[in-house]
Amino acid sequence: MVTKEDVLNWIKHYADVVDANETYLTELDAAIGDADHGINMQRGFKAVMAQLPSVEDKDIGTILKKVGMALVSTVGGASGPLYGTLFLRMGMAAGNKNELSEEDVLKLFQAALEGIKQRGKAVPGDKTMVDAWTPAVEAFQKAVTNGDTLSVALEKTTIAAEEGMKATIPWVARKGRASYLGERSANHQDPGATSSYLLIQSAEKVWNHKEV
Amino acid sequence: MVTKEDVLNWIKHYADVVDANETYLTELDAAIGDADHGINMQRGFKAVMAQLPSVEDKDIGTILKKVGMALVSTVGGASGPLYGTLFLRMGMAAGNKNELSEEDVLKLFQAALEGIKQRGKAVPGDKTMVDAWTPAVEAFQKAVTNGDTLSVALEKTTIAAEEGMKATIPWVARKGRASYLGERSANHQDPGATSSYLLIQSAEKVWNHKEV
Amino acid sequence: MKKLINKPEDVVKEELEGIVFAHPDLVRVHFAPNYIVRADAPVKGKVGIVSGGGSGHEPLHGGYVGIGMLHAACPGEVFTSPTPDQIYDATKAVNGGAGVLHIVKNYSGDVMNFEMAAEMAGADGIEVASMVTNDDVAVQDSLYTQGRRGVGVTVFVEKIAGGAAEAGMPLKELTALANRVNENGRSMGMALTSCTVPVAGKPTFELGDDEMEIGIGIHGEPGRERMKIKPVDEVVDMMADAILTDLPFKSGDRIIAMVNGMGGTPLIELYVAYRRLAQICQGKGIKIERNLIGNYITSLEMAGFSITLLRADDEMIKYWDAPVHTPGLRWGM
Amino acid sequence: MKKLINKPEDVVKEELEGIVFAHPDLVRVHFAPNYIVRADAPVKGKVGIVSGGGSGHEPLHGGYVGIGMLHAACPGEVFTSPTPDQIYDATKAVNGGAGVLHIVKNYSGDVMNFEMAAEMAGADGIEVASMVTNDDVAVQDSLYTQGRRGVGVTVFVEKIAGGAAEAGMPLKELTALANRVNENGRSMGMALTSCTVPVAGKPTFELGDDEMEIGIGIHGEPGRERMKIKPVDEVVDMMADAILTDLPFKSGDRIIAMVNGMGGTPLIELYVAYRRLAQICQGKGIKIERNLIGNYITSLEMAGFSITLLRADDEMIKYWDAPVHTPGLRWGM
Ligand SMILES: Nc1ncnc2c1ncn2[C@@H]1O[C@H](COP(=O)(O)OP(=O)(O)O)[C@@H](O)[C@H]1O
Ligand SMILES: Nc1ncnc2c1ncn2[C@@H]1O[C@H](COP(=O)(O)OP(=O)(O)O)[C@@H](O)[C@H]1O
Ligand SMILES: [Mg+2]
Ligand SMILES: [Mg+2]
Ligand SMILES: [Mg+2]
Ligand SMILES: [Mg+2]
Repeated sequence: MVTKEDVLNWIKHYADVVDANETYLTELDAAIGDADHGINMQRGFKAVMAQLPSVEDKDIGTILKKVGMALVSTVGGASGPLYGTLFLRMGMAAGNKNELSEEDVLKLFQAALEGIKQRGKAVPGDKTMVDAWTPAVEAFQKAVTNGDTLSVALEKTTIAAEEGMKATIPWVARKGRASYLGERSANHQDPGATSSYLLIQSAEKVWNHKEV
Repeated sequence: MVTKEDVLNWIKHYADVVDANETYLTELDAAIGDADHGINMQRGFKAVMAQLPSVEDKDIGTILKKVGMALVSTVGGASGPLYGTLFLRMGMAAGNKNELSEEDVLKLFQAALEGIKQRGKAVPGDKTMVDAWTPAVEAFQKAVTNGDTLSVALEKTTIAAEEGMKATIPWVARKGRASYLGERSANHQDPGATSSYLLIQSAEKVWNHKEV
Repeated sequence: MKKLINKPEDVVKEELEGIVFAHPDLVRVHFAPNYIVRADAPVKGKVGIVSGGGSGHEPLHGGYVGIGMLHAACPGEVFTSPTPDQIYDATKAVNGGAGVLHIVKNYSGDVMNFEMAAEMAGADGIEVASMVTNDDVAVQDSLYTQGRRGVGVTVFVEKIAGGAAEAGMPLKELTALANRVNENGRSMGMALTSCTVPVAGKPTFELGDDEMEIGIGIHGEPGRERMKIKPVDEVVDMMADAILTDLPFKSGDRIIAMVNGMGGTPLIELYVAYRRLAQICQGKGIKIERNLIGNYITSLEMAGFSITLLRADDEMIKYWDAPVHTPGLRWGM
Repeated sequence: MKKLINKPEDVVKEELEGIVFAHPDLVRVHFAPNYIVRADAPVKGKVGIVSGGGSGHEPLHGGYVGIGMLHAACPGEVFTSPTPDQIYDATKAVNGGAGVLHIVKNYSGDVMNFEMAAEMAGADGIEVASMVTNDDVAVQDSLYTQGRRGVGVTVFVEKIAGGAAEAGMPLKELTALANRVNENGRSMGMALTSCTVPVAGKPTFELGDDEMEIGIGIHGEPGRERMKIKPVDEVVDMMADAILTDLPFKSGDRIIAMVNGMGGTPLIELYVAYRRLAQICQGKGIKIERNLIGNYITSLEMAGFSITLLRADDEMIKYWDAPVHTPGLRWGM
């Protein structure tokens, strides 16, 4: 079970992760983009943290939609609409629930991936955040089918996301700013795939009570 | 006696001196001006060297006026009208002579100093080329009165010019670009006084047949 | 980092405050969400034109708001697309009943944020048309990729569409005209130095003292090729060749040419570059009918320049010549 | 040295060739000696206005030749005054029979070269009046020194005198007006970086990574004080204070204000600086009637800016507003 508290803690934990990785994400973006991904995410999650108190007593759907709206209206860039849509769609999938079963979490993750694919029109292999999310959602689904506990499922998901993120390194980008570089985008890890991996890893850490 | 050949050799020798000292003069100007004095003098004497052949068979006055006109029309900046006027006035003082006595040389030097003072309105102590020329002309006059040979007179003149140039170091500039610096112009040698010292030194070297 | 700023995160807000003081006759500025709008917006019965994008490209886009050009501009953070709520509010503010045209540069961020805003405005019953500029020949075009970046031609689209909107052209025709301008325009840029995003605090990329970057974007995105510095004539030759062969431009074509400074390039150098470009065009029988030489779409303090050429027809030239009065472009009034 | 040039010694010539290609409708260019002259010069029966100075300050002066501003400009080598023969020939070319006004910035070189040219033109029977701009408050003024440098106010003198000459003002009155503008104008500049004269090949001065130079001239002459970088608000406060107390400007004064980029400063930063300047003036009851924000008198690629304030009377504002059409300044036509 993932409780409303778990969801709130996930958001808060990720805001700290973004702070700690601001420079790292920005540097990844400097190599193949415009050196702002960490800055963008930080600005977004600062706004999220400011708005979170207003919905802390609401249901999970309301909370996640609030996160999405905050990101959409403060981040800009590519990551704004993408992460915004991702959280908005998870919120819509969560509805007025106050806790989530393993199946519910799967629906949220699927909705997230569906949202970013619709918004950004990227497919796997384009060297985007889709490449962290696609194997992650697949891994979670398989684990659920397998009958794995949530804890184990999340561990497998995180590993899959990490692999997906690392897989982007050799690729030539086909979407986003990195695509303008053509061949020169190869041999760099995609920034958005990295922040997506960190988001999934954060869920695993918080929900498996390894950290808060 | 200073022959027409001596005058021509002086100009040519000084053109080489300017080339060799372009960086030095420009660096002096960088400290308290706009980093172009060496460049300006070099451009000017390049033009002089190009135009000199057309008057090599003329009298000393014509030669020196040609030098002055070449400088006036190619140098610009402060040194253009100043060095231009200096040579024009020497040319006027030389008239149609083909060789110069010690007294003639004195008249040329006096005309030179008079010219730059009229054109630039600087007085001794303003930290300009006037500060190299004033003691130089005085020294030459004293030597002539003394009955010194031209050779000895030129040696004394060069030493006086060098002292005049070095005396500018501690001073605060009151004319030219360096004056905009106020107190910060102190502790730097004036570029124009330096190029003037080099011009006098060049006469001494060439006319005393130490170098050609 | 050496910049004339206070806190890096306040740059855009304080710039907008400067615009409020500087141009009250031309524009109003709305804060939170940020957008700059024509003083007389909405213009009744005429199409409103909204553009926007990351800040740091000034005068694009805010400097082009005014009579005969943009009706509103939405400045994002430096080099970061604006957010949908800015664009949505600006769209509402310029809607004079004849619909609104969105001029969008082809970057994932810009496209997605404008798309979300257009959906929101559409839900309110506002007729919104979008056109995307993608004129940068440095980027390989392909169906499977993001496609080319929108750069210099955006200035041309904003001027020509702005003139046409002022003349009362309806939305459908206006969108077609804007697309035609984009389709007939090609650009390429190069950089001698990087630029520094204020909040990043250090240069976006590093270039050796003897290196230049050809095919650079306007966000300090590294270009397609890094090479040793060459005389500007050779640089212009390379860039002009890439541009001219792409459309391709042909003998007899009439064009509008822009030699644009990236922000840190002295005007004297832009004229030296223009000289070579004009020689090349002359040699190929291509007639430069109009030109712009200066800083029109910049990358902060980057040293470098870009060339944009537009194959212009009579209608484009007519609306190019139409009076314009904005902080960044002004003639005929 | 990273520059968009071919050979350093050809920069000025090639820039002028660029101008020939770019603005045949507005100006003609004469080579050897170099000067840029209005396409329709000499204007019969009206005073001709000639200015000039070292190159590297573009658009000053060549960019201000055209209708309603300068009749001719004489570009010297980079940062080096033009020579008398350039100025003499330009003076003859713009003499429409009503005399010629020389607008000279107060540098020994400019003053002496213009003086020699005026003597030559006078010997030809041309009536020449000269006025010298000296608005830079960073320099201590004194009877015994060179006096202050001429900087930003030169743009104002050229615009206002140009408007008045176009309206047919006779030489004596025009010279008085030009002097009045100069006397009521004050400027100060600062630099974040040095600039590099092409033929010199390296920066004119060195500044630490955390230093700025206050009171800089427009030739990279070091300023009066070097200090640690401060937030731009503090920098504007210092500069505005030096300017405002010098004239002094008083509550109720109406002014024209310029926030001028030195060549390498992004427009976004100039607007941030303008914001502070406007706040200061507002606080003191000084009314900014007109403003210019951008690169108008530059120092190659130097990063930094200057502020120029002019206490303007009705006549100055009238001729400021008069139509102008030059490559560098255009309105009303
Ligand atoms: N069309 C797209 N679909 C999915 N992800 C995308 C797309 N475009 C960009 N991205 C992601 O966005 C990341 C960059 O985000 P960010 O740097 O914040 O925005 P911007 O590129 O506007 O500066 C990329 O690393 C990539 O993962
Ligand atoms: N009014 C003046 N009178 C005499 N010499 C002057 C005057 N102004 C400048 N100079 C001399 O000119 C020199 C600078 O020459 P240069 O650098 O070539 O010209 P600019 O100052 O125009 O760049 C100074 O070092 C000084 O000796
Ligand atoms: Mg980015
Ligand atoms: Mg000098
Ligand atoms: Mg960005
Ligand atoms: Mg000089």
